[in-house]
Amino acid sequence: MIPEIIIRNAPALLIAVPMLAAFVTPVIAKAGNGVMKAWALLATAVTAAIAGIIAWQVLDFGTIIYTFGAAAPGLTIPLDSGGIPVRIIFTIDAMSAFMGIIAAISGFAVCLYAIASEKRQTGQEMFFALLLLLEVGILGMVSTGDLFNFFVFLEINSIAGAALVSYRIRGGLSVEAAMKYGFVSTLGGLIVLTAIGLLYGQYGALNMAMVATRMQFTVLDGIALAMLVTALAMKSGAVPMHFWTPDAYGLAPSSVTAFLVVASQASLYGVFRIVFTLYGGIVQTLDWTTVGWIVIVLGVLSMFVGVTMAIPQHDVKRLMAYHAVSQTGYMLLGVGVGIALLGTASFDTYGIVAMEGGIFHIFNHAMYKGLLFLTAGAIIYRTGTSDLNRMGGLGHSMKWTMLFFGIGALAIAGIPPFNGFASKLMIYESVYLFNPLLAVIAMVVSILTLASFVKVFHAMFMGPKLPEFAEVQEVPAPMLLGMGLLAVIVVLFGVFPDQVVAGLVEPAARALADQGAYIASVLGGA
Amino acid sequence: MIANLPFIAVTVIALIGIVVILTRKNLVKMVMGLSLIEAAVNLFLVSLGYRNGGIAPIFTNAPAGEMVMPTVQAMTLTNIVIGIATTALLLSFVMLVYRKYGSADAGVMRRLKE
Amino acid sequence: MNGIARTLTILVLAGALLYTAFSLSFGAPAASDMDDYFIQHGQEQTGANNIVTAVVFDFRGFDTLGEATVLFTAVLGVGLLFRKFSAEEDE
Amino acid sequence: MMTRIVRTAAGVLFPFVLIFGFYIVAHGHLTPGGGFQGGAVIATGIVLLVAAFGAGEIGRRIGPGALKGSEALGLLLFIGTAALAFGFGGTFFANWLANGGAIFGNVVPFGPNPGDLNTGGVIPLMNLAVGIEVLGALSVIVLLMFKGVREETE
Repeated sequence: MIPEIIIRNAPALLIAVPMLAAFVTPVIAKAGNGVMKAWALLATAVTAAIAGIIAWQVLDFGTIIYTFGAAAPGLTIPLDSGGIPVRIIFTIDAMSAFMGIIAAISGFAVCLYAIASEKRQTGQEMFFALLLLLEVGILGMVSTGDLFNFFVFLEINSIAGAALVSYRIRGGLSVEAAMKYGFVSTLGGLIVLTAIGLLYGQYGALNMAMVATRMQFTVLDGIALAMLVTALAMKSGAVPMHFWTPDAYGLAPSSVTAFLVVASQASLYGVFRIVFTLYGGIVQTLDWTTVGWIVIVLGVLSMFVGVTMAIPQHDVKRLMAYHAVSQTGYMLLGVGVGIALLGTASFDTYGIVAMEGGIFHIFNHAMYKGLLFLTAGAIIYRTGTSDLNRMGGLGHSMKWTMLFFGIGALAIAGIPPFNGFASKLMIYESVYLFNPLLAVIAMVVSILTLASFVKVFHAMFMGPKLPEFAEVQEVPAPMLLGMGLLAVIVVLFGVFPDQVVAGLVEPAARALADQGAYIASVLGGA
Repeated sequence: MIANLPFIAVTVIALIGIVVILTRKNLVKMVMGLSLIEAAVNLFLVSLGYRNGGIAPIFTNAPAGEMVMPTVQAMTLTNIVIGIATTALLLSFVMLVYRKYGSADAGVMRRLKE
Repeated sequence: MNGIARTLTILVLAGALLYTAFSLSFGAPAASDMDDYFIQHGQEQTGANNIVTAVVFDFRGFDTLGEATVLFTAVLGVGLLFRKFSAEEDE
Repeated sequence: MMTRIVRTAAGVLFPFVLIFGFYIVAHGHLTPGGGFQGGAVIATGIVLLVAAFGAGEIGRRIGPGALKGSEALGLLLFIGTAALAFGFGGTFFANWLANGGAIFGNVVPFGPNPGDLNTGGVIPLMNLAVGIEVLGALSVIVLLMFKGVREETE
């Protein structure tokens, strides 16, 4: 059905297709704006299809290995090299495939939405090319098994993200936010590269599996771990390095913000990959409980600071941005509990559930937070304001948007039957067994989130129809379709959480926790 | 001490960059600080691959002798180009901030704080 | 950021960097098997005398594609900033 | 716009800069250099022209369209060369021309040698592609930033 050459080279095509599409987008735009948009949409659709093929292959046949430049994809170790990988290797295990699906779905929905939402802007060909490049960056970061390659894609991600944040100048405000985002990302990138240099200087390898097998955990490795985790946590917007998040999320075009959420989660994936895969083999020397608790404390702080900062906001996108910080805390909490229990007997009983909850929450957050940002963008598109105090009564004219916002708001607050409930329930249950206090904090934060979103819902949609918004209509169909796609996923994943967890999330969590399998898939059965 | 001079130079350059970023308010100077850190990282990478008495890993008319490590040089090359790209983008941001606010001082970037 | 936190940050970073500078040995890399492979086999496999180029374009060619993409991204970003705006655009 | 002396000197120097740049690109697999370095040299030549004649004049003469086109062309050549390996049963970025005996396909024995231009497989092609891309990209960035400065002072 699918040609063999595509299946064989799917990991390369996953990057090459959006990249190639981005390269020719400015050229294609000469044939007309509509052609260019169709082209961008087609590119994201094909990328999503390839991500789907990869996920299906990974879940059916195990980790996919792709060696760039070798005679065959599986030829990771040249015969004459004495057992070391020398080329760049993509190692797509269940976790990578999982992140790839998030990026692909979100990319497609955002592209669909942006077709209508950006139609009043100039420079659209550059906008869509950058959107595709941001997708390239995310997909590359989550697929690669090579440290330096990871850095290169991190930079693509950062630069494309920073450029997109400044898309609408807004009298300089967006440029200011983009400046902050770009500066922080570049600094983070340099810190990551220094850490990679430290690892390379000691072990002479860049492949993650190879470095993991050689890892001695010297003091320098500790410094490298601290640098990597700091820089990537900074880019993922966790407290205390969250200061750029509200600015960048709040001032980017809404379509971009929905995708920046995924870009931040790719950095979060980087944290997990580095802690589990790169440093996972040194259980004896590294105190995992301490590392786990550091992650947990960061998570709880993110949850709490995010939600308390969100409540007084009156700009709808800044408010949602602070909630994004808060939700990142849930992922850190879930996975942090998993890290703290790694290697103990409890890991297999509830540690893994906590990790699954955290990882499932990554997916859910990308979907419902993307949906919320898109609905906020829809309202700003029609009303021209993002100030909650000036909105009201929009429920009369924007029924679909109201519905989608309601779905997203209930999902973020963890109300059944939406997907946020499914993952939060897993986190509550397992974290309660680990430490009841943490579970209580998590629930309190959820209630505060609900309160905050009830307020927003009321401010935006309820009340009498305001005279200044008498002309307001529903947004164009592509925007509704983009939001609808995400809303359907939010509902479906909330209704059938068990199937999703068993099919996608559990393999991802197991793959992340099983460092031995990762190394064996690259280096052979060593 | 003296044997590790290149790494000490890396430390000094990186620290100058960090101090510039933390203490200066002018955005152009902050970007310059970032460029200094980047230069330090590049020097760090190249120094990692040096072998005593090594020659450049290029065989064209090469004298016999041990060669230094090529991977770090390739990484440095990549990072230099990435550095050009990020610096160009950040300086463009600074130009736009200057145009809109009439100043390139980080102090004017307070409009976002509420 | 106030003065004390700033000084503290600089001191911690200086300590970490100095420790790194003194614990790595210059001129004698700890592990170099991958680079030795490139030097030994690079010519035979890629036909290029310049091993750095062989690494850049063959062994790690994918990085170079990423790097070229970064440059392209920056050009798009700069172009986006200095584009001509239309009047009815929501800035 | 600089004085006549500078303009004449820039005009005389430019072809040499161009030739030197392409030399670096073409010999990337034999001597220090390659696509990025050579492309940067050529872009420097264009910056020299900009310094002598002013960005407006050069922008009109060369045109950002041509430079952006060269950038896109370079990238397409690069990714296309890499993707052609699929057709030869290799993976993305496999060197499908090396040691083939045809174009750039001469076999190189291990060890120092005087260098043969007809080696390297796809590496010279990729060097050329990257050279075209980098000269376009860097020139476009410089021209765009000059344009931004001009708008600012107006």
